[in-house]
Parts: sequence; structure tokens; C-alpha cells
Amino acid sequence: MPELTLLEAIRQGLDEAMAADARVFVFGEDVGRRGGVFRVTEGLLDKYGPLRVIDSPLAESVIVGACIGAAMNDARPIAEIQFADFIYPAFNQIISEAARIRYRSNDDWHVPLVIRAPYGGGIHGALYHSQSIEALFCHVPGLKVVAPATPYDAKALLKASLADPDPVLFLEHKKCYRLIKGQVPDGDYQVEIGKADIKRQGSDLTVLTYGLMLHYSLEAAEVLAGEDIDVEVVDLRTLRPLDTATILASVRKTSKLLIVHEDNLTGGLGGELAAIVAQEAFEQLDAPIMRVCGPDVPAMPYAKPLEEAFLPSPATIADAMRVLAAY
Amino acid sequence: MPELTLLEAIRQGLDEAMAADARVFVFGEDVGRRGGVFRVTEGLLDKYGPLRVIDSPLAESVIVGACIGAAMNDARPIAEIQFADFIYPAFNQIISEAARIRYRSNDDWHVPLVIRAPYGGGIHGALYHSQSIEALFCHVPGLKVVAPATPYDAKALLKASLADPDPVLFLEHKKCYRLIKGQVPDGDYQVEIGKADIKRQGSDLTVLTYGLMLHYSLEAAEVLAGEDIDVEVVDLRTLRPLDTATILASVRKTSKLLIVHEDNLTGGLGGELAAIVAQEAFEQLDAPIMRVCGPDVPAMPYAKPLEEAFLPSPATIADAMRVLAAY
Amino acid sequence: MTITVQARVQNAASHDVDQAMMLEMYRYMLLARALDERMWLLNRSGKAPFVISCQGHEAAQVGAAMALQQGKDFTLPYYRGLATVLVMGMTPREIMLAVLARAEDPSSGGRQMPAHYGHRKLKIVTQSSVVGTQIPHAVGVALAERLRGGDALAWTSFGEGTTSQGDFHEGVNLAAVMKLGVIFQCENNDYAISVPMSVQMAVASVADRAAAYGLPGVKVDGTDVLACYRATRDAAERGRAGDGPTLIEARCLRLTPHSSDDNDRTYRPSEELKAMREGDPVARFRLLLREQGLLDEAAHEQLRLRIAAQVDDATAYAEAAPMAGAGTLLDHVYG
Amino acid sequence: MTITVQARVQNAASHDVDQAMMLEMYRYMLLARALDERMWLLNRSGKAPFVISCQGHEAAQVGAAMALQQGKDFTLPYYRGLATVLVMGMTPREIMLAVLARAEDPSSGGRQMPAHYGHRKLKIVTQSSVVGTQIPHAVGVALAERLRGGDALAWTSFGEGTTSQGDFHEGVNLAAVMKLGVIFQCENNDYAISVPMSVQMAVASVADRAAAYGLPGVKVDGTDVLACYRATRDAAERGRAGDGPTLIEARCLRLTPHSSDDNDRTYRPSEELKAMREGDPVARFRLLLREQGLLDEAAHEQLRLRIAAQVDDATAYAEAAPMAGAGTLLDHVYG
Ligand SMILES: Cc1ncc(C[n+]2csc(CCOP(=O)(O)OP(=O)(O)O)c2C)c(N)n1
Ligand SMILES: Cc1ncc(C[n+]2csc(CCOP(=O)(O)OP(=O)(O)O)c2C)c(N)n1
Ligand SMILES: [Mg+2]
Ligand SMILES: [Mg+2]
Repeated sequence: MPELTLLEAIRQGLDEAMAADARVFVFGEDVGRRGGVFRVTEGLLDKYGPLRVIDSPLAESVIVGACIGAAMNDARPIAEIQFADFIYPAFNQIISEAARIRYRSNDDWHVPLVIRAPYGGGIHGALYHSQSIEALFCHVPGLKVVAPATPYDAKALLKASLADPDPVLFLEHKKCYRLIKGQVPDGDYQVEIGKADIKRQGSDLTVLTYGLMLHYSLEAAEVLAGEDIDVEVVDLRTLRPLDTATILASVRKTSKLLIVHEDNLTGGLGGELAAIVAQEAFEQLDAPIMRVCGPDVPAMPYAKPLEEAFLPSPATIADAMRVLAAY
Repeated sequence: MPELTLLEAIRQGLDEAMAADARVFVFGEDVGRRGGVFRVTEGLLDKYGPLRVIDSPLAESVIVGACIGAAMNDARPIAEIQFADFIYPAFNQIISEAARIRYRSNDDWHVPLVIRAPYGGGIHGALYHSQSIEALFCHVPGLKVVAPATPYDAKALLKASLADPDPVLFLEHKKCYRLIKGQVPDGDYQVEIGKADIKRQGSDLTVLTYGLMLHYSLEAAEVLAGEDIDVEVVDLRTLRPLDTATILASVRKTSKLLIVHEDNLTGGLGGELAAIVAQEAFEQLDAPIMRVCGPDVPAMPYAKPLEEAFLPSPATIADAMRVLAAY
Repeated sequence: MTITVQARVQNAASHDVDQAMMLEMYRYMLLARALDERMWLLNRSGKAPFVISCQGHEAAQVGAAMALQQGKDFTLPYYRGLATVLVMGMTPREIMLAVLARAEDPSSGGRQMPAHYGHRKLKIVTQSSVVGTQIPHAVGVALAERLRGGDALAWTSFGEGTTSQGDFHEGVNLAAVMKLGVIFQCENNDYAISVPMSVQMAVASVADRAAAYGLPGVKVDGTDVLACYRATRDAAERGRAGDGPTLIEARCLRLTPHSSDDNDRTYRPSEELKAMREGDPVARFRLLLREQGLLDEAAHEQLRLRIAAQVDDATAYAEAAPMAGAGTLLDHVYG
Repeated sequence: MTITVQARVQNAASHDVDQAMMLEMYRYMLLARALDERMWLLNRSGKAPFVISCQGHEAAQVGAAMALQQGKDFTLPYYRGLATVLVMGMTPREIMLAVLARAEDPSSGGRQMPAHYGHRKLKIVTQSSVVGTQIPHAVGVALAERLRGGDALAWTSFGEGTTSQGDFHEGVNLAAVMKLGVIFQCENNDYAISVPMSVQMAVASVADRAAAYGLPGVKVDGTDVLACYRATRDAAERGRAGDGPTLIEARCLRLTPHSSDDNDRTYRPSEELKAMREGDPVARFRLLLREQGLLDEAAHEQLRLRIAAQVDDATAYAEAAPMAGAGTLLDHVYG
């Protein structure tokens, strides 16, 4: 199996999907000649031509809105939002339209649409090229939200998203793009939407996380292993719908829960995770539920010391693990 | 003290605020001649003239965007979004701009802006005139979110919102507009942003709620009183920033927590409330944290049986109270 | 480029619209009017909590829809589109099922407010209440059509107030840039609820805006069904030939308050309301048909009775149909 | 109404721009260019992770800003607005503090990427990276000005790609409807990152779009500083007199890649890049000044040295200034 970066795995997934289904097309800013500002769609224009790899005007609402229309006319659009931070002009189309069309039409019309959006920080992107946007979308019935952290998961979940009959927001962590490498099989293989993955088995406490923070949490767990603390690290992979079965089984086993995400603390996905566990696994909980999250400031600032202060690190995660383990 | 409806209390607040400060103006669809589709701004055009009560074009992004600019040029704008369901086209201006301007300018520029939005269901409004939108905004640092449930609180919190140096989303429950009446003093009096209010003292369990669900929860609590179960009902009033002191004190006292909101369950404000309590008051909790919320469907449908099935009722809330009390 | 379509047909025997088609147009207009009036009765009697009308827009809609291919072209009408969807194939029963929020309502199973039309088999695309969102959808429908090499058109309608929305701009612009087969029909009735057109734009005509996007802008008298038909037919030819989109502005009349929740006497001078009645597109077309000897009093009375029976049947059918049931609340959030 | 402003001044002694002002314009253009070039050096040497240029836009910006009243009028420039903010009063030191993300950076205290200018005392309004959002803000600034009875203007700039955004449409439209004192300057450099203007619109000129909104649209050669000055001066007169907004399209050149993260050789033919250099607005104005005997070689060298010293000073000052400190991360979310 070849080793690919997260970015290459996504590109390979796009390529295979476009080769397999002529209804799949890519629509977004700079996705054509430029191959995307991160080069994810590099090579696709040459291979699939300008009818299927389309540079859009600089207008996110119509990028998503037109893709919704195309999906209703039996195409399989992939909308690219250049940076997740710029998805808000399309918020109305995503929330009011894509996510509600199946329900409001009583199952008559469907929107099989994938929206790709590079998110997250740690790349000197400052307040508007670093944001985590997932919580705002995980609240929305009718929408699925996927955030793979490894090349293997990314390629398979991209395919699963494209095969899904409903709109999927596909989040790609920018810092993972080139940092994270891993084995990726050629061709098709399965990772289901809605299934978490235990990336590290452990018995002393459970960490629920995703994206870049998965890798930081695994690093921290390694450190804790040296201190005889055995941490289970669950990679959520899909943020909506949540895999509550896997989540609850893990917490029931370890009795302690740490939630780690880069997104702002208040109102983040950690809240929902805590609520599920505090309702469903209350009897098995042996300690307060802890969260290590981005602080409640708009996003991470540009200056390096500020950016670093924003991001949870393996060290801050390890500290929280220690507190919880000692409880 | 005269008795006013929630709607009248808000109108009185607007009137007094406009009389007191010539910088205050109202901007939105149909707010002028028509006095708003709910008649909240009725009479203001005649009193304050077309420079201060302005019918906007049908364009939410520029309604909010222009008000942001006006606020930065020392006016005190009140933007009206005709129905909260239509706030999403303005999401980008609210999230990317209003909420981030103080932080991104390092305290140089400020946005003292109030955005009024009628929200909530139970009025045959169907999928797009019934939505609860608060969770999507409570996640946003830099924004305040207020949702008064009584005429008394509404008028005072409107004034407090106008006096606030930062953007405030002011949510008005449509079903409460004319249903809920109460005593409202003339002139100024104080209710602070960020302070919850215990609307009913009790010792057996705590309910955290707001908006229409406050009234339903109080009704349910009355029923439970007849069963010798003593319920404390906390009206959050401000949804961001949360009054964690009051919340935690109440839960520490009763040891049991029920969260009630009309907004969809998953990713709703209830998650954050549960997470705070599961972290900070874990030792005092005697039962799982329960939530009674709107189900995870886009919003409430039009057909009466469906609308009723969506909305939590005093009866369903009472049932949950009984389960929790018996735990 | 702004084109003004001849507002008045002088000659019913003009070769492009034959007599049968003219009568068919009138039938649809009268049916839409009769259904619409019945809805208001149901509203007043407490059976329909919400009604929103197409009264005054019938000519614009019937003219346009008759120029499309039923079952092939996509329509994305807005909430005033009753006459549009009738021409595209929805039945009076289907309309009344939505008015009364019945389970069988094909648009939404009683989930949406009435007048939020949708019908996949008829290629009537589901709509929300959020104005303007359908405009980008129409563009996307046409984009997918190009991808597969088909020549179905996407036709969408909206009010003049809605042209203030960013989605109007972004959608029309994209269609023009990509030269897609879309017809944008703005039904300009001078008001957005209470707000007059002068607050929406500082120009005299929506069609004039087309020049800013590089597509033809067509002004048409929206109370003249034949003029509307011709404008759309020409736009459809352009679209199907790959010559790109067209923006049509049909000047209509809003003969009712905005909706059953509105009271337009608070913002509309009563003389205006009275004067408007004179322009009623249904009465106007009836006069033309009579003048041209196509529909005498007796024939008209027969048609009226036939339609009344249809409306009665539709109402009775819908009233007898079961409400959408509470047990279906959670269905179809995901597929 | 589209107005094309005379692209070329024939006579330096033309009564409306005196020699001192011309020299001042040139000084600002040269200063902007020198600062901009220094930023790229800092980027290449690893000291500035991100740079985005105003090279090729200097004439459009200096011409426009010289026609505004510093300290009174509001400017809402976009990220290419280096020359704008210099004229409005920002100092080279303040610029460099942002480039190096220092605590003292007046725009954001090192929180934003460089080139996100803001300075309340100078009425330079804070900007985000989300393109087009400043356009509604400018309209709102002017709305508040009307409310208080003042006559300060709101001037805002953006690229041609940004005109595809809904916020452009909604903002320009509102300003036209309310006849507010706003100047919209579109700096059209033919590209939005890699995407050519033909993908953004099916018309030849952004200024032509003004007709769709009912405000004057002015086309001006954005490499001719005097023409830009005149266009803005006229627009400012209209705005201050209460005659409403103006849309100015200045055709500029993007002499650099989009930003330091871009590589434009992948999408721009090298001949285009070469040809473009010929139109360099700074060189062009220098030639004019020399032709007209306003700036000989010796004077030019003196000016160049003075500016180089300023740039050196600014760089040294910023390098010595403390970084924004981690302890300030949580400051100022709320007031
Ligand atoms: C985004 C949005 N904002 C506000 C509304 C509330 N609203 C419903 S219809 C309407 C007026 C529409 O006017 P116009 O587009 O002219 O259509 P008309 O009803 O006159 O045919 C408004 C403001 C809405 N439905 N959607
Ligand atoms: C809403 C939004 N979408 C995408 C981007 C990413 N982006 C930054 S600049 C740019 C191109 C802007 O082009 P134009 O408006 O022509 O200005 P120019 O850079 O050419 O001066 C893009 C796509 C953004 N900043 N904001
Ligand atoms: Mg209208
Ligand atoms: Mg450009």
C-alpha cells in the first residue's frame, strides 16, 4: 500500500470518484487551472475537462446553491469552499436548503451533495484562515458532517460522502494536509459515515476527539503510557450523526471522559458529547467530564505566540489526562 | 404598574430608547409604514420619522452589514430580522464581522448593535416561520444572545442590549408575543445581561430553560407541586454569556438537572449546559442529566398534529420531571 | 440589451398562438383564480390558517408556463406560482391537499405552508420560504443539464423585492457567465409586503438590470398572457439553443393583501386598490376572447361551472383526506 | 450612466492639481512601492510568513485617497490598500508592525494577517479576510452620517472578483436607493487569484453595472494617478452634496502573484507578466513628472533615499518591537 499524505489521499479519492461516475463534478474558486489553493484538485482539469472541473465566480452562496440545483437534477456535485472560514455566505443555502430539502418535500427531492472545506489552524492563517466551523453545522438535522484525520479514513469517507443520498460537509484539516501520512489502498474500500474508530485502546480513560487533535491526543496518550496510564482514544471521524454506541461503550469501559477539540469551547461539539454521556452513562462515570478545547476567542490570531496559545497541545492534553486519571 | 404583553413591552422599550437617544434607529423589512409584520414597531415611524425608522430592501445581509457600519460610526442601530428563520443570509455579517470586530481590531473598533429576531413556533408557521436559532449563535465568541420570556425582562433586557458596547442578538418568542402578559414599569429599570433568574424556587430538581419553554416548565412545575415534587425553574434569559454561577448553585442545591428547550436536541444549548454541570457539579449530581427538547427534524411542520408533536408540552416536561424526581 | 415585448395582441388568429391554445390559457387562468378564491373562503371559515395568492399574476404565469415543456423542463416557482404549477401538471386536488395540510399533499405532506409547491415527477422543484434561494438552484439545474448534454430548461420566478437579495445577483450572474439555459421570471407587483419598489431599487425596471450581467432583459406586461407567452417562448428558444439565460420582468398586479396575515389598507391607498382591479388580467383576457368571438357568454358560463365543480371536488377531496399524522414527524430527515 | 474619465493629463499645470500635490502623490506611490518590496524581502528571509501586495494599484489608491479628507472621511480599503492607508495617515512603522505581527500594530495587535488595515483615529475601518463584507459597512457608515447630519464620506475598495458576491449587490443597491455618500472603488486587476475576469462576469466592465443600480459608474485608468484623483474628487463632491454614491472602476495591474502563498506562473502566460511591467503606474508617473520638469534625476534620487531610510527605520523599529504576547490571547472578546 502506498503511503500518502492526507491531501494526496483526498485527491486520489476525487480522481477515482470522477473516473467512476460521470455525474461527479467539482465546482469552486480556483479549482481548475490552479488546482485549488492547496492543490487538492491538481490534475483534475486536465483529466476530466472544464465541464467537470469548474472555476466558479467568487461567490460562496451560489457555489453551494448551484450545486444543490445540480444535485436535484441528478448530478453529483462536489462544492469546494476555499477556506472553511468563508463558508458563512453559503450558510443559508446549506442550512435552509440543502439540509431541509428531503424533509420539506416529504422525501420527494434529495440533495446528494458534498461540500469540501479546509478548516483548522496552526498554519499562520490568523483569524480568518484557521477557523473550526463544525459545531455550527453539527446542530443541523438533515446535514452530515465528516472530519477524517488520517489519509486512510479521508479517502474512504470522501467516497462514502459521494455515495450518500444526503448533503455531507466534508472537513479537511489544513495542518494535517501534508503533516499526516499513512497507508492508503488503491481503489475502493469501506469506511462508513457515522462510525467512530478507536485509534488507541485503553482502560483508564476515554478521549473523544477528531481532526488534528486526534494526533495530539495520541501523542499525549503515548506520554501517559510511560506513566502507566492507559488512555483510550476514540476518533469520531463523523461528527453528525455521532456514533453514540461506540462513544458510550468506551466511556462505560473506562468510566472517565476527556473531550478534546480545537473549536471554541462554549457551544462546541464537546457540549453535545458531554450531554449524551451525562444522560446515558451517568451511572458508569467516575469523574467529572473534562474538556480541552480552543478558548472562547473568535479564532487563532496571527502572531505566533498567540496562535500557539490558542491551540491545545499534546502537553495541555496530557495534563488534563493526568488530572482525570488521578481523580 | 400597567400590564403589557411581551410584544407591547418590547415596543415600549423601543419607544423609550428612541426618545432617550437620537442615535438609536430601526432598520428592517416593513418596520416603517407597516409597523413590522408583528406590529412591534407600530407608531415609531410617526413619532421618530423616516430618518430613524427605515424600511430596508429585502436583503438581510445588508440589513445587518449596514447596521454594523452605522454602529462603527457612532449610531445605535436596531436591525430587525422579520423572522429568525431568515437570519441565515446575514450569518456571515453577524459571525465574521459583528462578533469579531472588537477582537480583530484589538479593541479599536466596536459594534454596539442590537439584532431583533422573532423566533420559535406554535403559531402555524411551518418549517420556515418557526425556527429556534439560538444554538448557532451561542457558539460565537463576541456575540451576546438574549431571550427574555416575560414582558418585564424583555423591556429591561432590550434597554440593556442597547446600552451594551457589543453586538446582541435579541430573540423574541413569537408565541409569547401576545400570550404572555405581565407588569411592566414605565421608564428605566435594570435587568443585567448575563444574569439568569430563578422564576420558581424548589428543592427536588432544577430545570434550566428559557422562552416559551419557561412558561411550559412553570406549568409543569405547578402540576408536580400537587404531587409533592418541588421543582426549581431557572429562566436563563441570557443564553450567552451563561450565568454559570446561578446555574451551578441551583444544581448543587437540588442535585438533579432537567434541561428544556424548543430548539433541536442535538447540538442545542442543552449540550453546553450539560457539559458545564457535568464538569463543575459532578460530585453533587444524583441523577443523569435529562433533556426535553425539540426533536432532530429541521423544524416544526405546518400540519397541526405535526406541529404539536414537535413542541415539548407541559405534559411531556412534567413526565420528565417525574422520572428525574423518582431517580 | 433590453427588449420590450409587444404588450397587446391585435389579432387572435396570429399564427403563433392558435385558438385552442388561447382557450386553454384562459381555462388555466380561470382555474387558478377560482382555486385561489376558494382558499380565501377556507381561510375565513377557519379551515386554512394561511393563504397566499396568485391573483393578478395569472397571465404572467400561464403565459410563461405554456411556453415550457411539461414533464421535461424544470420549474422553480415562488409562492405566488399557483397558476404556474397548474399548467405544469398539478391538479386542483393536489393544490387543496396542501392548503389543508393533508398527508397526501405531494408538495410536502403537509409539512410546509401552502403555496410552497414541489412535485418531482412534474419537475417542479421544492421551495422554501426563504426568498431568492431558488434562483441559484435553477442555475444549478441548468448546469447539470449541460453536464449530461440535455436541453431541458430551468425556469424560476420571484418577486421584485427578492431581486434585492444577494442570491439573485449571484445566480443571474453565474448563469450569464456560463451561458446556461435558465429563464428568470421576475413578477413585479410593485410591493414586497408593504415596501414599495422604490425602496428595493433606484431604477425603473428590473429588466434593465440584465445589462449589468450580460443577458437579455425583457420587459413584458404581466397582465397580457399572450405577450408573456411570447416572451418566454423566445427565451426558451434561446436557452435550448445554448444561447444562454434570459431575465424577464412581467409587470403584475397584487390584487390581494400580501397574504392572509396581511392588511394592505394600512399602506396602500384605496384608490390604488380600486384602480388595480381595472387591470385584472383574467377579466382582460376574457374581454379579448369575447371581442374575438372565441368565447361567448354561454361558453364562458359552461367553463365557469366546470371549473367550479373541479374546485368543489378538490375541496371535498382534501377535506376528506387524512391530516398528516403525528407519527410521521421524524420521517425523512435522512435518506 | 457610465462616465469615462480622461485617462491622460496633458498639462501638469492644469489648475486642479498643483505641482506640490503631484509630487506628494508621487511620494506616496513610491513609499508604498518601497514598503511593499521590503515586505517581500522579509517574507523571503522567513521573517514575514505572509505578504499581499498593492503593486500595480498605487495610482488608483493614491489618486483616490488624495481626493478624500484625511481624519474626516472613512476609508474601508481591502487588503491591497497599502497606498490608501498611507495617504490616510498610517505611518511606515505602523505598516511594518503589522507585517511582523507586533503587539503595537494598530490594525490588530498582530492578531490579523498583514494588510488587514484598521485605525480608528484615522477612520480606517477594520477589515476581515472575507471579501466584500466591507461594502455593506461603508453604506452603514454613510447612513449613520446622514442620521447625524454630517457630511463625511465612506470610501471602500475591493477587487473585480469580489463584485460576484451578494454583499456587493446588496450594498451598492442600498446606497443607491438611499442616495448615501459612498464611493465604491473597484480595483480591477483582471484576476481573482487565478480566476480571470471572464469567469466573474459576462460584461466588459464593472462600471457598466452601475446602470443596474441607478448610480453613476465611472471607468478610469487605474494606472493614471491624476485621472483617479479626478474621478474620486468628482464622486466626493457628489457624495458631499447629497447626490448619492458613485461606483468607480479603476483598471489596475496585479504586478505580483496574488500573495506570497501563490505562484502565478501556473496560470498567467509569461508574456502577460512581461507586458504588464510596461504599464507600471509608478514608473509611468515618474516619467510624466520628469517630462514636465517637476522631478529631475537628482531630486528623484534624493526622494528615493529619503524613502529608503523611512523603510529601513520602519523595519528596524518593528523588528525591535515586542511580539504580541500569549498573555493577551483572551483580551477584548467583549468590551
Ligand atoms: C429571506 C427572507 N426575508 C424575508 C422574508 C419575509 N417575506 C416573505 S415574502 C416577502 C416580500 C416579497 O416580496 P416580492 O419579492 O416582491 O414578492 P411578492 O410577494 O410581492 O410577489 C417578505 C419580506 C422571506 N420570506 N425571506
Ligand atoms: C468570501 C471569500 N471567499 C474566498 C476568499 C479567498 N480569496 C481571497 S482573495 C480572493 C480573490 C479576490 O479577487 P479580487 O476581488 O479580484 O481582488 P484582487 O485580489 O484581485 O485584488 C479569494 C478568492 C475570501 N477571502 N473570501
Ligand atoms: Mg412584489
Ligand atoms: Mg482582482
